This record gives sequence, structure tokens and C-alpha cells, in this order.
Amino acid sequence: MADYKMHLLVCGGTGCKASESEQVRDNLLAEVEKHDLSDEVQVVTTGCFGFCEKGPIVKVVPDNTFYVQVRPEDASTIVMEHLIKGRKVTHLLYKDPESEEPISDSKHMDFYKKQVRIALRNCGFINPEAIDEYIARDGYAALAKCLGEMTPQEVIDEIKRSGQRGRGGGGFPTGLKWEITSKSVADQKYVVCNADEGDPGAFMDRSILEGDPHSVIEAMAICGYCTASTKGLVYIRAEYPLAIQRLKTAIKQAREYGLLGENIFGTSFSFDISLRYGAGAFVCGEETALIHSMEGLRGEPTFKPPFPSEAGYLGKPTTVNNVETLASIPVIINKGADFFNSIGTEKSKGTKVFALAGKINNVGLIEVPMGTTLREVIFDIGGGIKGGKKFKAVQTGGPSGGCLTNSFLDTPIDYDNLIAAGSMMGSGGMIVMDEDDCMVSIAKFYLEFTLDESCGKCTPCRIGNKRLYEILDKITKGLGNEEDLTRLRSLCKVIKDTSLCGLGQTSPNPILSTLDNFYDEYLAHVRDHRCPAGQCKSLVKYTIDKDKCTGCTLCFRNCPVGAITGEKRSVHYIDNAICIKCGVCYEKCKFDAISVS
Amino acid sequence: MNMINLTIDNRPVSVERGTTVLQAAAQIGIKIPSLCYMKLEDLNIENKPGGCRVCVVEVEGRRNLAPACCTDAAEGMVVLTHSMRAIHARRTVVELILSDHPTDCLKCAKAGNCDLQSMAQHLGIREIHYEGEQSTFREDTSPAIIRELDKCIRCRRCEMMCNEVQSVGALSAINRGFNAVISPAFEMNLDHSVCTYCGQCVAVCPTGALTEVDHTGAVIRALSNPDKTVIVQTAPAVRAALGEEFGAEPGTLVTGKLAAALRRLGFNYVFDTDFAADLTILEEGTELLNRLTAFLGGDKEVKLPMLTSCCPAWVKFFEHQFPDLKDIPSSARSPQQMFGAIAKSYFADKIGVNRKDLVVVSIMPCVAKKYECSREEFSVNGNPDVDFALTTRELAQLINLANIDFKSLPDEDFDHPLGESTGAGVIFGTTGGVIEAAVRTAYEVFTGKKLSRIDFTELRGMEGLRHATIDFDGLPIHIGIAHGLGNARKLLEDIQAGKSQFHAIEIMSCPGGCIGGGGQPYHHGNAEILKKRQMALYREDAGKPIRKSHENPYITKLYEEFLGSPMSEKAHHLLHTEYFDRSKK
Amino acid sequence: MNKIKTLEDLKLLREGMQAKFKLRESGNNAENIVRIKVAMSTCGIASGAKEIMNFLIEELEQQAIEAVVTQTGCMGYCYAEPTIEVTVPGKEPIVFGEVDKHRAAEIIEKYIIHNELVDGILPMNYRTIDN
Amino acid sequence: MPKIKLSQRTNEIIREICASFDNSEGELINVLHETQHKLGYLPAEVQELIANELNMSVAKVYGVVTFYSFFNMIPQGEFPISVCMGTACYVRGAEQILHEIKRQLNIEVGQSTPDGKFSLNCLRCVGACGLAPVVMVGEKVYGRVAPQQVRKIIAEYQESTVKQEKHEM
Repeated sequence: MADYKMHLLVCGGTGCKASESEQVRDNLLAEVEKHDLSDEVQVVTTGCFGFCEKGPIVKVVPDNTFYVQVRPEDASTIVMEHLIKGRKVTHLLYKDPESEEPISDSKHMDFYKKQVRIALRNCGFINPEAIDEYIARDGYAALAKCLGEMTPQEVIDEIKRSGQRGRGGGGFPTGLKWEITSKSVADQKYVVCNADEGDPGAFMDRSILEGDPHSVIEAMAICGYCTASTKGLVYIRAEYPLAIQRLKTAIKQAREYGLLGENIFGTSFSFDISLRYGAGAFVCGEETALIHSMEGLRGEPTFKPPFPSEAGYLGKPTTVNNVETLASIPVIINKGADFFNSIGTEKSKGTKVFALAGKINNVGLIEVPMGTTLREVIFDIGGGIKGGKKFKAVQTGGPSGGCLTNSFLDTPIDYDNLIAAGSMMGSGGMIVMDEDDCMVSIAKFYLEFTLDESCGKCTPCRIGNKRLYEILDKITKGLGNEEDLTRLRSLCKVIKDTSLCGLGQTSPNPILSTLDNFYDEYLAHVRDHRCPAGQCKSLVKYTIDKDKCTGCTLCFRNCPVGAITGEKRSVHYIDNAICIKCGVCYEKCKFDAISVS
Repeated sequence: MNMINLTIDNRPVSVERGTTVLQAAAQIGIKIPSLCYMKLEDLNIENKPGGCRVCVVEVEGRRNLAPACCTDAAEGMVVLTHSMRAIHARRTVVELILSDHPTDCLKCAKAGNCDLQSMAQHLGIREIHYEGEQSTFREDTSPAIIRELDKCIRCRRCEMMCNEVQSVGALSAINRGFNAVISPAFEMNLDHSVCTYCGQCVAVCPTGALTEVDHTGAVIRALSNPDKTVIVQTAPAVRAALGEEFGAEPGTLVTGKLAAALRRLGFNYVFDTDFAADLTILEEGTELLNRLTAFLGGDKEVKLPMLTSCCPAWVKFFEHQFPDLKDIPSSARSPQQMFGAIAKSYFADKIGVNRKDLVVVSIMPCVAKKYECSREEFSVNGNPDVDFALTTRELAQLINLANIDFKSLPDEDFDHPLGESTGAGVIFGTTGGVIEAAVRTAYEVFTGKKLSRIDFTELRGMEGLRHATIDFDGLPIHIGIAHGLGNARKLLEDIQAGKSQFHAIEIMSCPGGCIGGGGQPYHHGNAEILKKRQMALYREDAGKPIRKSHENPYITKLYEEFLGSPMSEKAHHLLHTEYFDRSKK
Repeated sequence: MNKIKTLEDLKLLREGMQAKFKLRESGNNAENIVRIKVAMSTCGIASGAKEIMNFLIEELEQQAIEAVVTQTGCMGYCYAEPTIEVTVPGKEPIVFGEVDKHRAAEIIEKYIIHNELVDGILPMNYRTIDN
Repeated sequence: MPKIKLSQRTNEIIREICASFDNSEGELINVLHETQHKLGYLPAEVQELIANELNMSVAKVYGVVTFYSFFNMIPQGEFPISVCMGTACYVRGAEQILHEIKRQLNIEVGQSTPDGKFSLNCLRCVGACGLAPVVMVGEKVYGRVAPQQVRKIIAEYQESTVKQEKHEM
């Protein structure tokens, strides 16, 4: 029976695999066996370490030695030197780029970990339904500190000094927002948590509420203290039943502990929270629309000013903050503004949570310091593109954002850089696209979304976006011309310039950014009536190469519409009148016999 | 201190805090075009959704263009209303609206009066660069109003009128995005809804999406039928507004030309609804005095205040929304219906014409009157007392059709006996007028004394809710006045709550009263027009030799010859009515 | 539970809880038990985390292994759901991804009982703010 | 729209819900959520009653119901199928899945099969992007769905007749 004293962890992430990590593992196994260490040393493949640029990676446990860029031929050295002689293989250790000193222990090289978890600090760590676990991790200590040791203005100053900006997309300084509400005079004020996360492909807020609801409750109470509000409301999507349930449990527990309710911590401050449910309207993420929705009305935005901080819910001053913004507040109070503003870039402080999705290996929820580059996010943390395909674009900011290309990969992510690059931070959805994605179709996809979600109140958004969509639809059907591209751009600008709310003002961004970055692809559609990515169904045709087809019938069997005919062991044919261009045959064919044109 | 200095199109302007850029620009003669924005000054009516985006202007330092209608002027603001960028955006926005709008302007009911049409012309739009799918909706025809939503530009004025001003709640924005539109619940027909047909939605609709049902054809047919005797009555507010349709200044009285025009159109008798207004005063006034006397005598069964009942939209409003109060309004029919009932009995007998061969046409400032004359209780064996109600606008149409040059018409008089009226009948057309007319008669009947003054200025004005106390020779009579159904609702809620102190309340559905009716020439958002019409009616009243309804000799004659006395059995049968619970409760 | 009235109350509670967890994690005394956290966020549950949690509880009980199985929120490894974190006394917590019943059984058998790692563990690739 | 008459019990349920929110107009959306939760959908008669109880115009209620995609005016199928159309699912082929479901069931989005068994809707991101493309049948989430699997997923429910625990009107 084996009793392992040591483990060799070989990264099996896609990036490392591409650089022969499998061979490294096999060689290590062979070496271990050769030296008869099989009972003491176990070689295992792991998931991605998030440090793909230095892969393949081998980590030795329990001493946490971290070897980088390990070649298959290094296996014998590692086994001989490290396992047998107990000496670290210095030339495989990661060298500090500044001091050139090798770093032996992964405990001392946290910097390779591109992620820093502040808003997500408790997610996946504590039981979200156990307030005690939250308290054990300094939960409600920030609230206690605020109530016991700080004046509201001091708290606001601290938040202002932290440089935190709203994580919902707009990037308005949080402290300033609080200050405006605090200075508004009214008999009743409100704190609203905007949990109407509607961006398709974004699930940051949901994860925080599901994983750490108390951090949001605590922050709302702190905001209540700062702004002299006694009522909090969480506006949450009805599509998030689990988050709703966890939040309800958390509120109940906080009340039982006296952390919500009358005279919190024995002070004169009272605060309580209730829930309001969204009902499937993306535009309600816009704060004035959200407030109307909470009032039981159609979620139509109204012109600002007045801002909610002056006249919001029921006409009273209201602070509206996004979930992620709130989740970081207790950290700012506990660890101080300087801790927070030491992270990030000049104008964007702290960390940002992203929901990494699309054609990427490590789909997931990540949190990185502002200023991390897209390349680090996509290729290190995200483990690169799925299926070894070529990276084409990354879409940030959801329907309000844009598609960024290769040339932006080394741009440090922050509010201003993303806007300068033609996209925006948005709430943090990050969708990665590969060579198979047609950028015109992507733009059309987003427009369809906006069209569906436009409230219909203002002309440019209601009709303008419809017209944009129609032009894009025409282009993807091969019916467009170059003049359409000019019209597209011109209309985009007017819609941005004249729309009532943020939804309309940003809805053309996916088009403008793809026009800027993928103009050739648009040209191919309108000039040659060709979709380079082969995605626009009207423009593609699947054909079977009769020289390559072996008559294996795999395509025939998989075709969902019966468009393929052919006898066993003889050449098959696709009837293009029936074909729905789903591409299944293309994917299934083992002989490369099916081509797209 | 509270003045703000800014620059608009390179010209300095100083405005009060809270002034919008649109208003500030207007102060220095810069008219920024707008479509959805509408403000009726002094009537507390404002539509400011900021939705059409036609009024966008460039404000220095701002990322986007700003809608002038909802952007407050700020100190040091630099505004450009006609920069390239603003013009391009404005034209594109209008092009977008046009791209979702039918182009059948030539045969649109609103042609020539359409704000969108004028806007397109104003901006010189000759091409629409963004054609595409148009939103289409089912056309809805009700007894009074036609909804052609394909022509709706989502300005939301009708929704605002129906909800905020009238508190009727028949219309709401529904759906969203490209499919968003203004509609009754479940996209049902208007006649299945709680709509009162007050027509205020029609009055403010900038396009042809909301118009009245056109009865001009039916009237022409009747006029050209030799077997029919066709008579016409014309409501007080019409004479103060019809001139506008022919280029006259708002507030011009065209009573004489009106009578002349109607005669030239071929009506056999040209009468005046004002006559019926005088009759109404006698019936309603008597009813009030009866109720008042009984009440003062301690009769617990008697309900006060008494509410006027001349306005058909108001009647339908309380039938839907306050059915529990349906015993409170006077049982007196409206002047239009009193006229019809008398015309088809007393007058028909007089001229020896069978009621079936007598066609009664009314000219009304109102679209609800079309509905009112179709109410079953106002017909005898299927023959309505009033056959057709035309709006002031339809009459203008008819005058044009008949090749009449209105401006050059001589002044003529109404015919007798149903054309004689007093000043009291004239002021029925404005808010406060009905109750003033009633007071003039009730006072004299109640006290037995002659009034020392006839003008009750305390009852006049434009505020939505007014009240006054009139001394009936030692007895203080508390009077309430509401125009706009939203204001009426407040008084009704007070009554429901037992808080109302009034003895009598006058209610008119339309802001300003009938002069602001849904059938009047379009005011295009200019409240001055309403005020001028109101002043015109008071002028006409002041110039009348007789100014109290009970002194109208033809009314006296009518009672002597036909009705007996006010509230007599015959009067009750012909001139009074009952109300129905139309709520779904 | 009594209400927390003062900062002191909170501190006491916090310290009490921390001590309790430390006890569990330090692993050289009474609380010498295995701790398993199952990521139970929407996508975790959608990919079967609930079933895995039940399975783990049953299996551990059947095999008489002293263990506490709790739920937690999203660990961030959405591509590898369901994910669980296993802390064997005296050792660093280890996260396993794509845990189906088969793999869960393997984790108990190999890792918890025999200290043998299984392929596909997920290295912690982020920094925390704890220090 | 066919008229239905609400049963006494349904009337009571709605009144209770409205009362639990103090018959307050501002709570309309909560009332609608709760009512739909109990009754499954919000037909005209239900909206009329709610309008009455909250003392507001039924046009406004309808305006709100038609604004939010979460509210239904027609009964959902016994097994409501929702295809996630979030971006992550879209780039991983959600459109083909949707197309395939439409073809299999011969219905369009927003419709139900004639036997009332299935209804089809699109939704925006259930937050299970790691499993894209995602299809939900009732509460059950199917991840990483391929067009060829659609037939099998539907077949799972074709035979079954689990009655929804919704209150009958």
C-alpha cells in the first residue's frame, strides 16, 4: 500500500499541455518508477495554475517548490536532484524579474497568482448560510468600526480616499455618491443595492450574493450609516432564486443577531433591508429605471438630473450601488483606504471581478487588480482559447461594450483604458471569441439583445436600434452594400448622441467597435458576400469532398434534418435546400471531407 | 441671486433658476423644435418625458447632446441649438420617426394640423435614410374616437392626459421597445375600456393617431335628403373658437358668421344650444333649490352637494369610477340632450314634422357628445333625440366643403324659438360658467330678490379647483368648481369620505371647460388660446341684453305652452335622466 | 442567539468562531476530522453539486469516516463544476473539479483514506487578503 | 383572448396576496410575482382583479405586465423549456439548439405545443456560463447541450405526465 510522502503536481491546463506538459508527466512517472519511488511519490496532473506564460509548471508538495518552463528532459533532473538528493533544481525555479533571484517556494511567489480576491474574498470559502462563518472572517467588524469609532463623514472620506468607483459599469466614485446623498436633506433616505445583473454572460453579482450575502448586507448598513438612511432595498433579478434565498437567510440571521434592525451595536443607528424583485427587464439596471420598477411602475428611465442621490425612490434621496461595489466596502473599512488604493491603476483602484466565458478554457469567475492586462486574464487565468483555436476578440461591457482585438491584449484593464479602446468596463462580463466567430453576427446578436430590452421610450433607441439591426441583418444575409456601412456608422453616432439613457447611449458600441476593429470582415460581407468565419448561414454552403468521403455515414447519422444522403461506403451528398447549416456534419467528419464555403 | 446666466447660440440670456434650456431659448426668440414636450401654462399640465429627442442641443463640455426640454439652464452653460451636430442629430431623429410612420399624409385626418408633418417640413426632410419595418397595429373605432396607432410617435401626451390630468386610466404605455405603444388594457377597444371620450387625448395628439369619428358625411347626406327637416344646435364654446379654423385670432367671437354659415349649409333651422343651457338652469337650478330646501329642513334622505351633469365625459367618468355616488349629480340631462328632446317633441309638433323626419345635428366643442347622443336612454323607439354631433373642427370641414368663404360672411341671428338665449347660457362653455349661470337664477328664485350684480368673478378663473361662498341673502352657499377629471376626482373622494362642505359643485371634464374641449380647433400646446376663448365667452355674456336664464322669454313660453313647470312630470320625462353603474366591481 | 449589542460581543463571537475553525483545521486534537466544502452556486447545483453533496455525506457515513460536509459559494472554477474542497487534517485544502459520483468515490478512497492525489486537482490561483 | 371566469378560490387567493402587500399600488410588481407564482400565469381577469384591489387602472397593470418579460399572460406548458441566449451560450451555439427545439416541437418562441406539454422561451443568462450552451426544462438545467441531444432531452419528458402543482383557475 502506497503511503505518499511527496506529490509532483504537473499542470494539465490547456496552455501547459500545448507545451508538452503531458510528456513531462510521463517522463516524471517513468523516472519515479525507475528509481523505485512509486510508493512514496505520486505524480498527478492538475488543472490550470493560472501562469500559462511560464508553463509547463511542476509543483512539488509538501515543500511547495514551483518549477516553471519544465521541459520533458528535465524530468530526470527533478527526480534525481529534488526527490533523491533533496536539492532544488535552481535553474527551473522562477526568477524574480527584478532581482534575478530564484524563488523556491510558491508561498513566496504569490505574485504569479494574477488574481486578488477582495469582493470574492469569502466566496467558496465560507458557508453563505452561516453568519458565524462570516463573522469569523471579520464579518461585521467594519460596521462595528464605523458605528463605534467613525463619524459618517469619516467613513465617506475613507471610501473617497480608497478611490473606489462603482462596479456596475459607470465607474462613478462611490464615496462621492454617498456624500451627495448624505448632504441631501429629507425625512427618509434609502440605500439600494442594484442586483439586477442583466448583461448576458455576466454572473459576478449572482455569485457574490450566493457565496457571500453578508458582505453586501454589511456594506448597505455602512452606507445607511453614512447617508443617514434607515431603509435598504435590494433590487434583485427574479431569475436568481438561489441568490434570493441566500440573501433572505442572511437578512434573517443578521436581524437575529441584531446586526440589522433597531439600535445596531447599541447605537442610535437603525437599519433594515427588504427585497424587491426584478421581472426580466435589462433596462432596469439603469438606476432611474430601477427605481421606477421598485415603485411598481414600468421600468422606464427618466432624465437625470435629478439624480437618485437627490430624488430617487419615492422621490427621496437614494444611494444606488452595485453588488460588487458593496462587497468591497467592508474590506476598505477594515484594511483601510490605503490598502485598497495601493492596488490598481492611477484612476481605477482596487480589483475587478470578471465573469470569464465564451471560447476560453477556464470559464469562471475571477478577480484581478485593475491594470491587469487582457492577455493575463485570457491566456494565464483563462488558460487560453478552447480547442487550440485562434483568439479573435474579447467582448467586455456586455451590450454596452465593444469587441477588443489582439492589439489590445496588453492594455491594462481599467475604466478609462477600456473606454479609450472603444469598449467599457460594464459590469464585468468578458466573453472570449475565436476565429469561428463572425464579428458582424456578434454585433447583430448584441443589437438583437438591445432591441429586445429597449424600453421604447425614446426615438433613437426604439427605432434607431431597430434600423441598425435591420442593416446588420441585411449584411449577414449577403444583401448589404458598402453604403450600408457608412449609414451604420452615422446612425450609431446619432443614437449614442441622442438617446435618453445609458442603454441607448451605449447600444451602438458593439457595432462601432467591430466596425473599427474588423472592418475587413464587414467588407467581406458586403463586397464579396462572404462570411470569413463561416458563420452567417445565408452565406455558407457545406459540401462533401467526394475524394475524401469514405462513406462512413457519420454525417448522415448526425444530420438533424436529414439533408445528407448516401449509401454506406459510398460518397455522401448534402442537399442544400434542406440543410440548416448547423455544422454538425462538419464537426463530426473524421476525414476532413466536409468543407464550408 | 436666483438668476442664471448662460449663452445660447452665442447670445447671452439670464433666466430664473429652474428654467429649462428650451424655455430660456424661447425668451430670446430661439424656438427649439420639439415634439413630445407640451406645457399648458397655468393649467398645471406638462408633458416632459424627454422621449422624442427632437429638441436635442449641444451643450459645451457634455459628452452627449442634451434634450432642451428637460435640461435645466445652468450658470455659464454654453448651448448651441443649431450646430452641425445638433441639426444632423435632430434630422436623423425625425427621419427615424418618419421611418416608422405611414406616409399617407395626403389623406390623413390630421393633414395640415399634424405636428410631425410640420416638423418634417420645418427641418426640410426630403429623404428618409433609414427605411425599415414599420410597427403596425389594429385600428380601433369607438363611438367617438378613432385610434390609428400606426401613426403614434410615442410622445406620451395622451397617456399623460388620460392618467395624470384626467385620472381616467383608460390608456397606458404597453409592451416595450419597438412594440411599445399607448393602448387600453389588453389592447381592447376603447369602447370596452373606462374611456370617458373626453377627447383630451385627441386634443393633444401631435399626429393623426387619435382623431374623432367623422360624421360630416352623414350630415351631408341628411342635408341633401329632401324628405328630412334638418335642424342644428350649436354649443356656446363653438362660437369662441371656430374662427381659428379660418385664420381669425384666438378669442374672436364668430356667433353671427356661425349662424350664417349653418344657414348656408342648408340647415332648415339654425338654433342655439344656449337656449337649452337656459333650460338646463331652470331644471338643474330648481332641483338644487329643492334639495337645498329639503336639506336645510332636516331631510336626511337628501344628498348634497349636488353636482352638475352637463358634461357627458364627466357622467361616464363617475359611472365607471364612482358608481356609489351616482345619485348625487343632478338628474338634468345635458343641454345637447335637452335640446334634442324638446326639438323632437315640442318643436316637431310645432312645425308638424314627424320626429323620424326631423334630423337634429349638434355642433359641439366635444367628442364625448358623439357618444352621449348614442346613449340608448336618449332615443325614442330607436330614434335618437340628437342624430349627429359634429365637433367644431368637423363643422369647419363642412363649411370648406360647401365652398363658403367664412370670413366674408355677414353676421346673422339664430332662428326662433330654440335660438334665443341669455348671457347665462353663453358662459356654459367655460369652467365656472354653469355654476355662475345657476347662481344667477337660483339666487333670485330662492331669495325672491333681484341680484344687485350679475358677474360673479369669484367663480371665474383657470385654477383646476376653485371654491367660493355666495351669500344667498344671509344663507352662505358653498360652491366648488373642478375642471379636469383629476381635479373632479379629488372632490369626489372628499364626498366619499364625508368631508365635502359644498352645496353644489360644477364639474367639466376638459381643462378650461368646453372651450378646451376635445373637439375644438387644436391648441398645439398653447394655453393662451384657451384663455382667450374664455374671455370671449364672458364678453359675449356681458353684451347680452338678458343675462339670466329664467328671464329668457322663449323658455318661459316653453314652460307655459308645453312643460308646465320645472321638474314637472313632463319635464322629468323629457329633460331628466338616470345613471348606470359601469364599474366591473 | 443573543443579539450582538456591542463591539465586544462581536469580537468575542468572532474569536470563538475562529478558535473553533482553527481547531478543526490544525488537526492534531479532538476535532480531527475531514472537512469538505461543496461549491453550491447556481452553476454548481446545475451541474449536480447537490447530488454530490448527498453522495459524499452518505459515503463518508457508510465508511465511518468522521467528516463535516458543508456548502459554500462559487469558487470561481465554473469550467470544472461541480467543485469540492477537501481538507484532510494537517494538510492544505485541496480543490477537486468535475466531481461526479465516480470521482467523489475515488476522492474518498484515494485521497481521504490513502493520501493519494487524483488527477485534475485545481491549484489555488489567487491571492487572498488574509495576510 | 378567451374569457375565463375566476373561481371563488382564485378570487380569494388574489385578494389575500394583494392584502399581504397592503393593497398598495407601489407593490404591484411584488403582487404580480406572487400571483404568477401561485397561479402560473396572469390572464386578463386576474389583472383586472389586481387593479381593482390595488385601486389602480387596469391599463397600468397591463402596461407593467407587458413591460417585464418575466410575466406571462398565457399558461406555460407543463414543461416550460427555456433556452439561454446569453452571450456565452450564443457563442457556443445556443442558436442551433433553439432552432433544433423549434423544429422538434414545431412551435415558435413564446408558444406552447397544442397538447400543452411544452412551451418554449428564451432567457438571458442563467449564470451557468461555464456550462454553455444551457437549456432549462422547468427547474432542471441541461449544460453543454449539442443539437443532437435535443431529441433525447425532449423524449425524457414526452412520456412523463408530472402535473404541475399550480392552482387551477
